[in-house]
Amino acid sequence: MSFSKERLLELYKSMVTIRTFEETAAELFANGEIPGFVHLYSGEEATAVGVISQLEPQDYIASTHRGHGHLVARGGDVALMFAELFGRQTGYCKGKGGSMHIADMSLGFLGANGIVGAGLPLAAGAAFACKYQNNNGVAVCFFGDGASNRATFHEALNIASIWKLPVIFVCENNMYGISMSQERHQNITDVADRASAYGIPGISVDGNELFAVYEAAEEAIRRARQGEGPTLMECKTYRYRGHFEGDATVYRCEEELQSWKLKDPINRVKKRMIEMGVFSEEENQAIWAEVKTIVQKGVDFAKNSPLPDEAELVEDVYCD
Amino acid sequence: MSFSKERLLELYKSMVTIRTFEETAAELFANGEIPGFVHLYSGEEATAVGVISQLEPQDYIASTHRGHGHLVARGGDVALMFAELFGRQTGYCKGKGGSMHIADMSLGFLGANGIVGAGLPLAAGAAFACKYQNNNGVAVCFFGDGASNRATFHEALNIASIWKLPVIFVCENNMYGISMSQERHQNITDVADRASAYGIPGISVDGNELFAVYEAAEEAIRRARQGEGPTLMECKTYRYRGHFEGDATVYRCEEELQSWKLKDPINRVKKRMIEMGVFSEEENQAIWAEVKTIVQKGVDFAKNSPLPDEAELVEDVYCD
Amino acid sequence: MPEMTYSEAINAALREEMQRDPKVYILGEDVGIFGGCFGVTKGLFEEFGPGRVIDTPISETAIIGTSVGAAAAGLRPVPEIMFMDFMAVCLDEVFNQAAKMRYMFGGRAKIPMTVRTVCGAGFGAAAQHSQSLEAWFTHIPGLKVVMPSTPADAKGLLISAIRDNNPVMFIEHKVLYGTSGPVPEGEYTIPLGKADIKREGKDVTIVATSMMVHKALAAAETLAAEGIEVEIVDPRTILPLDKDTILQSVAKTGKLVIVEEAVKFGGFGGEIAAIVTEEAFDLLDAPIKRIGAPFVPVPFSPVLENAYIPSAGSIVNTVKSLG
Amino acid sequence: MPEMTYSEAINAALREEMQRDPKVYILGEDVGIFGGCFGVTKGLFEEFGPGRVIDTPISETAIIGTSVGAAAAGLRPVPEIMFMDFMAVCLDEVFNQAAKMRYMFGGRAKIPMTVRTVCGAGFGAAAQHSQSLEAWFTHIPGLKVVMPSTPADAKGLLISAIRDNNPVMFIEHKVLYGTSGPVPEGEYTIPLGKADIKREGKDVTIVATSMMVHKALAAAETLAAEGIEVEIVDPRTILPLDKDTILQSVAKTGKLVIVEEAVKFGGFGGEIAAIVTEEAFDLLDAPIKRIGAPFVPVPFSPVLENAYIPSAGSIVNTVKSLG
Ligand SMILES: Cc1ncc(C[n+]2csc(CCOP(=O)(O)OP(=O)(O)O)c2C)c(N)n1
Ligand SMILES: Cc1ncc(C[n+]2csc(CCOP(=O)(O)OP(=O)(O)O)c2C)c(N)n1
Ligand SMILES: [Mg+2]
Ligand SMILES: [Mg+2]
Repeated sequence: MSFSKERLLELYKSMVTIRTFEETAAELFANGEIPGFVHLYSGEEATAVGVISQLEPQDYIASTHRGHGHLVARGGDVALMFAELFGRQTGYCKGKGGSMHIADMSLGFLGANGIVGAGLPLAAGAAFACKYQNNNGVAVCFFGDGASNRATFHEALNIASIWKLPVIFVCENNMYGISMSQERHQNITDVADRASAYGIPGISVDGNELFAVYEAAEEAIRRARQGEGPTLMECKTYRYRGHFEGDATVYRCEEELQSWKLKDPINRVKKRMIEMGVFSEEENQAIWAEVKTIVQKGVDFAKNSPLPDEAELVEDVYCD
Repeated sequence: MSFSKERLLELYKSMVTIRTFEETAAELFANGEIPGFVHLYSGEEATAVGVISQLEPQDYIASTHRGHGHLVARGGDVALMFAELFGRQTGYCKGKGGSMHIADMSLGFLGANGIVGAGLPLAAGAAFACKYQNNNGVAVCFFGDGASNRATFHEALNIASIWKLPVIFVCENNMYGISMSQERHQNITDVADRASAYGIPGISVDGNELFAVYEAAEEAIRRARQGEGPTLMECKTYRYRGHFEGDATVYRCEEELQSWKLKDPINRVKKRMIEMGVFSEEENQAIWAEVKTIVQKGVDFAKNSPLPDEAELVEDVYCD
Repeated sequence: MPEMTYSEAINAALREEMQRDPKVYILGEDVGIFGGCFGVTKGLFEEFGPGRVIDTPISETAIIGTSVGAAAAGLRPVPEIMFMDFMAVCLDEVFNQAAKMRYMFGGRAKIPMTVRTVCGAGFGAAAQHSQSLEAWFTHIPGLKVVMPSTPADAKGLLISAIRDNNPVMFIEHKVLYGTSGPVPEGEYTIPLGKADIKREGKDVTIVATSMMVHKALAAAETLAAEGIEVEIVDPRTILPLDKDTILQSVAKTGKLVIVEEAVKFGGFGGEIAAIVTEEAFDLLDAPIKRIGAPFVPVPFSPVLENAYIPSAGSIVNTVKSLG
Repeated sequence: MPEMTYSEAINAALREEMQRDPKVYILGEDVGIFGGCFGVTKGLFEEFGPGRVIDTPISETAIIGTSVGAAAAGLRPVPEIMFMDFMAVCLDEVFNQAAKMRYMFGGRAKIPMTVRTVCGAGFGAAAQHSQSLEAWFTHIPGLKVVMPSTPADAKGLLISAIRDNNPVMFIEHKVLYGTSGPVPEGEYTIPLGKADIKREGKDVTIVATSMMVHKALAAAETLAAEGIEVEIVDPRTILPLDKDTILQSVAKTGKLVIVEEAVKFGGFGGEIAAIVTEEAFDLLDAPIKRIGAPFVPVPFSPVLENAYIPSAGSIVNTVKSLG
């Protein structure tokens, strides 16, 4: 793991873009400009970027209800994302999906998903397709600590193991499934320990430390590409915002949140990069400003986009 | 674990009854006298008896498609069982359930089940009821190696663990789910190893050795009754007959079957009992003969019982 | 009568039944300290504690499966499935286990479980959080299916459901949670299987369920102004279905419009239409019309979602088209 | 034309499509070395090997879930679910994922997956192995639903289903597996969404599906002897439904009887009845009658099971009751 300056800046910028996207979405939601449910990713950026930045074009990603960060990390277009959040015709899904269903098949992004845990077998299936076609592709599935108690987790990991599929199961353990803390929802500390039930490797890393995530993902992806089968990888992290926008988070305390903010994934990378002399504080500011402009442009694009036409309601159900 | 002579004879007789019941059912099925699907338990008797013989009246059992042995071990009435297999009005379920759904709520027997793995959450629920009512009851769930790959296994074990339920999950690992051998359907050797994924104890025993099963179950039941929570207990065993009657077992070889017959659970107990001087070979023969008579009486009862009346078709759907 | 919201009425029913019968408990995702995703169970955790108001992991199969087992063993569980769309992950437990155990066991089991869940569009919650899937459940012998449209009905029906000895699907509508209405004081129940005439009229019968009762009431106002008096029948319980009340109304009006929020094709409205055609063909002066959602998943964008949900306007037009 | 069993016809369709298109593969419990629980996939493992005829663990959620993912990634999976009754353990993958992905993603995905499964009573297999649940699937936009009644239809429809770019539920009937019929030589397809007139007649239209087509044919013989000529319409695909063929037949006969093996209440027959009432009310000379199973789970005992399954006799009586 050694990075060029360009590479480091790229990773950093990706994280900054996620944070900026999410905080902007939060404001827009609070202003009543975004309808429906929005689940934001602020605080978990190192996980998405640490894993996804290593994928190749032929690879697949299955995401979650908290999916914006994954798509941004995959190079998704923030303008099309905002347009989707706004329910516009120009959005990723023509306004039909919204935040919970944003997808970009051209990026191998199999969609955010409104059903917790649904992505695990989907990702295993995409990995199966890669293996079947022998195209050297891999699939990554993100899912939460809460999702690790769902049926799909068990069946997908077992089948991926016996089929030796090139898939990486990435548990984003942010310590809660809505209000339910991990210690209340399962009797183990590390979700990664469940790997042994399927005879596959499991690794638990600090999900707020970009390089730790990167390194673990690198090995998991290597294994997958070399035909060694799946890995269960757990990233311990924390969501800064409520479960969805509007959640008053009565189930957790301010101190806990603040203690995690001290471990902010973006700040940690920034500090390290300044120490390494990759950039100055000034250059850092410039990156945030640049990203802000891009995100703002995306918002403007969305706001200026037309709403879907009523006639579109009945289109796109079936394929010829 | 020390047994009185009476107790030993009781356990032995229970195993003999199961074997005799099953081999008789096989013949009846072959003669076309029993309709539908029948999944027989011959070869696995030590598991049912080793566990169930230790239960109290207030305890519950959730069984499987291969459920006759469990009900016999629980003291089920073989005449009512045969009547059910024959689809008679006098059967356990008035002929409405058949082999796959025999139940006896008065014995806490929550039914055989046609859905593989369905029993696990049911048993956890019954255990919850015991704990909720503080009545010192426990629940036992039997399920196969194949069932250990189902959704229900995962969700039930996790919830039983966090709720510290008095439930014993007994995996009857007979090395196959229909034609699918364990080494093809999962990447682990001992199903019991999955216990660690839920933070509960797991133990794997020789399921053809009555006393090994007994001892492990004793500890698991003790834990459950004392509020220490669930145990996953695996019994390695083998089914002598096809998956269902009519199965030509092309997926396994004669040598394998024969090697297991050398470890026959009934013979092993018999040998030990003769060694211990509990009974003589003659007394053993008398037991088989006595059981045969009881089973034959059950068959006669069934055959002489009336078929259900057509009017019964629409009864028993709702409860007042 | 005091006013209450639909959500408060459900909360009151849960509280009163839990006070009355120690065998009643509730469980589900975030029903405890969070008070429920829609706030419906607020305060119950504080009153009854973690032993009877139980936060579960995200394990719907275990939520329903353990409820079935506990009900078979004598308790009266009231599990909540946060959105009806998730029922598909625990349907085996509902329809192959709960619904059939009594019959399969020759009448020798009872499963007094009430599954509360939430249907309906109107929240911008898109395709996996907005469906109305009641038709599935009406096709399963052994279940009962309740869809209240008002706070008073919700309370009286939920109490009956909890006291019923059969598995009941109790389907709430997310848009109704905030709506208010009068609720009788003191203990009362509304029998399962008894329809309610929400408005009397002589010209056309409208059978409407859940949220659609309100759309029908709005349409009725418009139509009344034009001299058309519609009678609105709210079945409240769609399984068992009170077909007598529907047939009596059709006998009076000779015309029937059925309104459901679910996708029309394959919806429960078809069953009602078929029953009336079969049993009261000669009473009909016009074809039976059904109004329901178009044959598409629920779209996200509010403009599309609005076009998706059957409207009062479409009810008005349909009624008028009958001449 | 050569004779083939229904089972052989399905086997042939699978074989031919796998030979034609390397993207087609099959998976399911015991479909490989065992040849399928009903022997339908016999020989395919030997011909195509374990890479394309895949034995799975007992993990229906993973069977369908991986199929959906693989289909989204360009393959054409043909998963088998051993009994239709088990669909409830993997329904989320079918209806919230496969059926909705295209729409939710704004038309930017396709899921060419064909789920083969088996419905029907008649085997003494009791309540959890004998159901006909097709109505559920017809209510889900994005799916197609096929129910062949003859070997020739089974083959031609299965090939079309596999080549279709949408998720298809292909529902076989266990009692039909052993039945024989002529099957055209060479490659042929039968379009999804096109009904077939299985017998022409002028007096009464019978719409029947799957096994019930045969019961209707038997009834037709009896009725013909009494001078009543029934026309039997087999929709073959119930989603999309070829309503034109049904309406044309009703236009000719003025009378309609619908026969399904499923539980009548909430069944798909209600949808057909409702459509005809709505769109062809004036063509009807008599009430539409539906025949289906009573409102009970499928019983085990053959005497009860026989009474449960709609019979040719009941079809005869119902047709005659129309006068
Ligand atoms: C099957 C299913 N059950 C419940 C929900 C409701 N729900 C949405 S997100 C969520 C919590 C998910 O927790 P986790 O997997 O830890 O992800 P996180 O939200 O923490 O990122 C729940 C319960 C759902 N969408 N799908
Ligand atoms: C959910 C479900 N899937 C598949 C089946 C079909 N089936 C019945 S028994 C069986 C094998 C079960 O294997 P195992 O759990 O090991 O039990 P065993 O038969 O070996 O005792 C299968 C696949 C079923 N009944 N239910
Ligand atoms: Mg979480
Ligand atoms: Mg087994």
